[in-house]
Amino acid sequence: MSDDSQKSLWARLSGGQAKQKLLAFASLLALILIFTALKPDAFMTQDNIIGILQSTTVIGVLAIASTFIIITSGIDLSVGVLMTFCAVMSGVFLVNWGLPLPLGVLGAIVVGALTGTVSGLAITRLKVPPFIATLGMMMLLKGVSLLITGARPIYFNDIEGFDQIALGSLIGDIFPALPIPNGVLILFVVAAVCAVILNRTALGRYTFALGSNEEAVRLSGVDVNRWKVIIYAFSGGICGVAGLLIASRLNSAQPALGQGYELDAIAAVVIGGTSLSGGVGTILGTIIGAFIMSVLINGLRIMSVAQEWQMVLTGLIIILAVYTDNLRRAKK
Amino acid sequence: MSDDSQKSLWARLSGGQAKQKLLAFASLLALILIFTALKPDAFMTQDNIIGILQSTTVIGVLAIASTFIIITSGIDLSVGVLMTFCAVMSGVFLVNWGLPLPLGVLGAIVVGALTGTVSGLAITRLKVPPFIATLGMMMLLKGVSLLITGARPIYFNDIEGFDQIALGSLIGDIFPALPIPNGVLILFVVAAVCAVILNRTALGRYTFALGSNEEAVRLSGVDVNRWKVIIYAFSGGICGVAGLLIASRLNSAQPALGQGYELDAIAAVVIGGTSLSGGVGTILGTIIGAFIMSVLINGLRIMSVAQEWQMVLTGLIIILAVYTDNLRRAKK
Amino acid sequence: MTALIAVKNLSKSFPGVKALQDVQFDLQAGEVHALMGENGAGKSTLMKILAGVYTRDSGEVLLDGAPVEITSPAHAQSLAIGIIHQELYLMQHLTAAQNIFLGREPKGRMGLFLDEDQLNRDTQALFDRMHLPLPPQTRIGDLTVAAQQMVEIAKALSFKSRVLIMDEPTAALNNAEIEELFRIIRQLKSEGVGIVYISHKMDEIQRIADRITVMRDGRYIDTVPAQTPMAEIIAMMVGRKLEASQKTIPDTSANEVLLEVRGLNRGRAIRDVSFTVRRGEILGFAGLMGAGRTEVARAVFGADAIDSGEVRVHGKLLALKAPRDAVQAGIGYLSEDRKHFGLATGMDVESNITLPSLSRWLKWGMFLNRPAIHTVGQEMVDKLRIKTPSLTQVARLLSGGNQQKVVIAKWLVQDCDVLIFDEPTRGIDVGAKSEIYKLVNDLAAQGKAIIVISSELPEVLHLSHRILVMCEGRVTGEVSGLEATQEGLMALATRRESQEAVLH
Amino acid sequence: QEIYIPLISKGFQHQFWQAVKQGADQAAKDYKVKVTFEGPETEQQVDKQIDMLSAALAKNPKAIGLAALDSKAAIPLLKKAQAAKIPVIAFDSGVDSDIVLTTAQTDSKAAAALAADKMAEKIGGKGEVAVIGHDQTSTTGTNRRDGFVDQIKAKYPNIKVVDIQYGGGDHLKSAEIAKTLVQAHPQLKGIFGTNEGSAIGAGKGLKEAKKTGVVIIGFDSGKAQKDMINDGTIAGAITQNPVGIGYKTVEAAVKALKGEKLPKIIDTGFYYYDKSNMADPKIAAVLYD
Ligand SMILES: Nc1ncnc2c1ncn2[C@@H]1O[C@H](COP(=O)(O)OP(=O)(O)OP(=O)(O)O)[C@@H](O)[C@H]1O
Ligand SMILES: Nc1ncnc2c1ncn2[C@@H]1O[C@H](COP(=O)(O)OP(=O)(O)OP(=O)(O)O)[C@@H](O)[C@H]1O
Ligand SMILES: [Mg+2]
Ligand SMILES: [Mg+2]
Repeated sequence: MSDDSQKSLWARLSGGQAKQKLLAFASLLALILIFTALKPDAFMTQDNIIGILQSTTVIGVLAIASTFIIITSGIDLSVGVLMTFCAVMSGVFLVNWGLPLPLGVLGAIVVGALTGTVSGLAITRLKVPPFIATLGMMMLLKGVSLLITGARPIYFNDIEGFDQIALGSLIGDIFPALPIPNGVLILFVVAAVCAVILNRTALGRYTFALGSNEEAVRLSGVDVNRWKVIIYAFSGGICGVAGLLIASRLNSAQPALGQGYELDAIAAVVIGGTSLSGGVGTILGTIIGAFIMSVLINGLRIMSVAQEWQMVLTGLIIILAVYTDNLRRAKK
Repeated sequence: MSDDSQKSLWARLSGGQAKQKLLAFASLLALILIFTALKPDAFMTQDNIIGILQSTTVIGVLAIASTFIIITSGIDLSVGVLMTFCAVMSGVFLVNWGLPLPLGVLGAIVVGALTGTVSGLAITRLKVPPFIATLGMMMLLKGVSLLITGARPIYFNDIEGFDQIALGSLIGDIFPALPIPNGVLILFVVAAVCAVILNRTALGRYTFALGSNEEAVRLSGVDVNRWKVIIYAFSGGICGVAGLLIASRLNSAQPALGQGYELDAIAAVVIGGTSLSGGVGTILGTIIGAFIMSVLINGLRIMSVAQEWQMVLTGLIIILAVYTDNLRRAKK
Repeated sequence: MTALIAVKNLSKSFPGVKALQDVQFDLQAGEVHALMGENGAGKSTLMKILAGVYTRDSGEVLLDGAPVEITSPAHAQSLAIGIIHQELYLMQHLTAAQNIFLGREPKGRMGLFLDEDQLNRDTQALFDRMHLPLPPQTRIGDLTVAAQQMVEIAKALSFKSRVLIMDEPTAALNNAEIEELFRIIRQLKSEGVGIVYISHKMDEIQRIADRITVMRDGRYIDTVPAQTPMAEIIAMMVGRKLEASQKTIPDTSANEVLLEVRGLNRGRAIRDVSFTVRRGEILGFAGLMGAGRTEVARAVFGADAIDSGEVRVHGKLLALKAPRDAVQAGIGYLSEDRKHFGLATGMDVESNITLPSLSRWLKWGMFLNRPAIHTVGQEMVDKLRIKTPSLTQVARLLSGGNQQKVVIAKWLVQDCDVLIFDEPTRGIDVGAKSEIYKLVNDLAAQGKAIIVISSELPEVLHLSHRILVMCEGRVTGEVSGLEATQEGLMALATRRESQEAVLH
Repeated sequence: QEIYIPLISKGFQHQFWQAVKQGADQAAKDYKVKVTFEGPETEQQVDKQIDMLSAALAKNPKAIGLAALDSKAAIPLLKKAQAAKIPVIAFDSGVDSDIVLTTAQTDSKAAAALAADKMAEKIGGKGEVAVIGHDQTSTTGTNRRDGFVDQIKAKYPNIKVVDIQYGGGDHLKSAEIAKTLVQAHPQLKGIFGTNEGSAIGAGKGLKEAKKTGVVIIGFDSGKAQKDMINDGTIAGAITQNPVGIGYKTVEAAVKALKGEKLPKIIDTGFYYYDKSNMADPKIAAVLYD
């Protein structure tokens, strides 16, 4: 019985593939060990670890948003630009309109959800494939962000407490020895909430079902279009959180930022064991995938590897990470 | 009988979906008419038309390369960067090694094919999904191009005739009133050859078959892996042609260029009616799709539409183009 | 008495196909109404209209005598119309329980979270009622086709429908499971449920049906009582008389051994399987669902990696790394799951037919010889009477039975020495079935070695010269085709090592 | 122990940044220190630059050079550097903070204003001109654009800036833009290309369109641009002193470590060059291939 309940704890965390995730975790550990061995004094310092955590927040949250979409066997190329759009809109709410902070935060998330809804409607009503619908949205949102801001960043300097969203440290206030920034906390809270939603709610169930066999879902009498829109809206809302994180971190909304982030996010998701053909995936895996990416990049920088070689190695390691993930699966 | 042979001419050109393609052609015409009406003196001039043709060459050739991959239900995110890599390698062959022009041209295409082979092997042997394999290749090749060139362009100034590949005009030499650049000629020759290969050869047949049901093809005794590698190699070779075109046009190999071109190419392919889920597609459609994109961008520029609005409109039109394509299909 | 559900003058066309023309049909409460007709007669189309999958072009649908417009599967469910589709529509990555209750998940506290325990309990209760020894948490992807079919049936039952449509529910089932299904059907009948039963298996129809409606080429032919002699019904279906073929078993003992399999092992699914097939011989494989027959066929064909064993064709050892090796050695394999493994569903009929043999239809090793492809495609369409508007019709749009014929055609064209037919007549109508039997016999007479895997014992008995019986991955017996009886085969098929049933 | 000074730039793939790197490497050799040079792939990736800065700080550097993409975003990390007593030298563009000891930079607005003056001179003080920008959000991109446009507005009422389009510094895109510019504005007299790729693209585009009589003023150098200036496609260009920027940055860092006092700004200067003065040793020294 105790064995059983332990299993279910793991299952809860990992969506029932505990062993595989443990192994994915192992490759993350391996990376960390290698870099620690090569540059002990620079890599394994508190500052650098916090730096790694911090640098994973935005991509991590975007990757979580993408995980839902990818499990439905869709894809969202607009997440990076949507994040920026939400950041810009929070700037509009807080700086231009002078709304109070909580409203601005809420507003950014709502904007994300609404934009996600639009993508979802384009996919379900206009029957445009997700790749194209979100590619179109990517271009469109980039233009809109630039239009809204007049291609100039919006600065949050006068918004009391805005930079604390990502940079403050609630944990550090309580345990001064652990100055973990709030952004990292937010990443893990979003991850935990999303893991529960994915595995324990109807939304999560339909996410998997849609990715597994959409026609079967339709024939089961489920309103496929409605749920798809909801999933894209939900994912958009998470992009809103990412927008707040990056805006708070930079204390500004940079209207031209964000393109290209979707590829990093998707890479993290796939490295984390979520299948691009849908039906399979976990949030824990995605988080591990995001950390594999950021540890890799940080480690290469710490070792002062030339930037060209960083690109070559990142490319290689993305391929190899997914390859070893396949190996693990095959062995199972 | 004559009716029948006419039908088969269309079928030959369009892969049996003559009507649909005619309609896709109609939306291209509509765009052209709109811009002509709005800016008759600037849009419908010989110079501008040649400009549009010229600006479609590189994306058009890349889109043809992508068409094969997308019909197999794969995707290739590396086409843009691969084009650059081939351009760089032709620089190495011609400028650094001083090989004769034909060898350099051939070399670039062979390099493209070899790199395509590597992607194909990553996909078939390592079982990495195409999205990830080519994403990895994209990063890797970008790094390699920068390493090879030392992040500096290679100039072809001393290579007699190199700029004639894209910029000279064989047609113009014969009919001075029609100074159509060779690049455009090459685009159409590549398109014609590829249309024949897609519809009339075993390679084309397997391209469709793989996209339709890979497992069924494997169980038919076809060496699926081998054909996939061949298709990626073939597509890579076409990227080599694109690399030559861009290098010739710029008279230099720019190592940092190319990323982002893959999305334009994919958009053109999908606007042209090729399905991202595989099994369906035509070269003629892709060419029309590429022209829709370039006419749109050219027209907006001619009308001095602000860049932000260009982005918004392009995004919208990509979505709408695919939507109307769906409508057409549904009506059929 | 007003009918539970009735249709009048119903018509439906697809591009290039008039699937239904002026069809009528009615179903009373508490009856089993069989719907019969050749492949492509329009049975599934009619039922899909009732289930809200397709919308009709014209005509009327009456529910309890009142006209209704059934707009979606969800709407059909709300009208208490349930359907078991001919093709399996299941989510491979979800568990059996999750599949069955998709869209109707029990919610726990606060109505926010799913109550997974309740879900599994409900499913277990359902399975218990069906005597189905399957854990509710099993992933569908890990089940055999037969077990998946049982899950589909469970799902349809879970709706507590007043109208229950069963479109070839037994195509993948063995006798024991069919018995179970019939028990359930009788029970539902007594509860006043009206059941539409579609099957190509005549004996089932006679046992379970009350009335029979026959369709042909999208038209309504007649509705008759179930007591009507089968020959008459078949004549209505096919529009002609069928000649019953006589079984003769040629002596092939002196012929060359074409296929020899020695000591084949693959995990628990195949354990030390050896057999030979001679030129001109038809070897039958009998067994219960999950016995491992498909596994053996796939292993011999190189589709799955094996742990150990040897396969020889013409005495030559095969490398068997991929199906290609087997095909080149002259083996053809007709999969039991045509949708996933048999057809390139997005390609047209002639492309599918020439897929394995494509290299034969090339000029200069590269260019397609289109006229030749066309000719051979037409030949096959004529020979197997494949019902298709043209050779360039997309395979996905053919009816199930005609798809199966396309798969057969592609191996006939390839001209193999050894042909493995895995459930060759699954979903095939009586007319076509007898044609396929004739074909199998002809192929054997031409000197091919043939393996027939079938879950229909009469089929195995009718076709085979020699029968191997499998249970739990082992060969449990071999009987000559003349001596074999259904009872004898069943005894061998249930000779288990352990008492535990291996279902997944 | 070796003195390590990381330089975080705004980019690394462009010729300009490679030239800065070259200057930095030279200074590193001269002063016997170790430098590394890295920057994000595009000038929009503010947060990636912050990550780079964070990793650089983890390497226990003795000093840091920074070309901030957004001067405010880097401040929290710069404060950390200040607390650790790591001197920070800004280059290319400044940081709004007194944490940085000095800034080695070009005055982009003034440089672009000079381009405007030269343009006005070449087209005779009146007519239509257009700008092909390389970026619509980064400081250099906007400063060069605004410096040019403002100068035209302020000093040349008869010149009209009819269009501003952005090619992202991509040669091909800039060439397409140039071609459509001359289509859309047949009266166009001049084009200002705000960086190397934009200028070369403008030249390419006009060559392909066989359009003559349009004056192109470029920015920065590079072999292709120099060739085009030589053959008259481009009238002339503004050059900064990227090698000097790199050199001065490292030099300033070394001086700061020795405790020397530094000026607030190290202006590395800019020059207008054309066919006539390209061989001038003072100019030739700041041009790169
Ligand atoms: N979605 C579709 N598009 C085009 N044609 C279709 C479609 N579905 C069915 N058809 C055609 O309609 C006809 C009737 O098909 P249907 O599936 O109803 O036959 P059936 O009687 O169920 O046959 P079987 O016994 O083989 O299952 C066939 O000719 C088939 O090819
Ligand atoms: N995809 C699969 N994944 C896991 N196990 C499988 C899979 N397919 C079959 N099996 C298992 O392999 C064994 C043999 O199944 P197989 O399908 O070969 O039986 P069969 O005799 O052909 O029965 P059927 O009538 O169902 O086709 C069974 O234990 C089955 O559960
Ligand atoms: Mg049917
Ligand atoms: Mg089987």
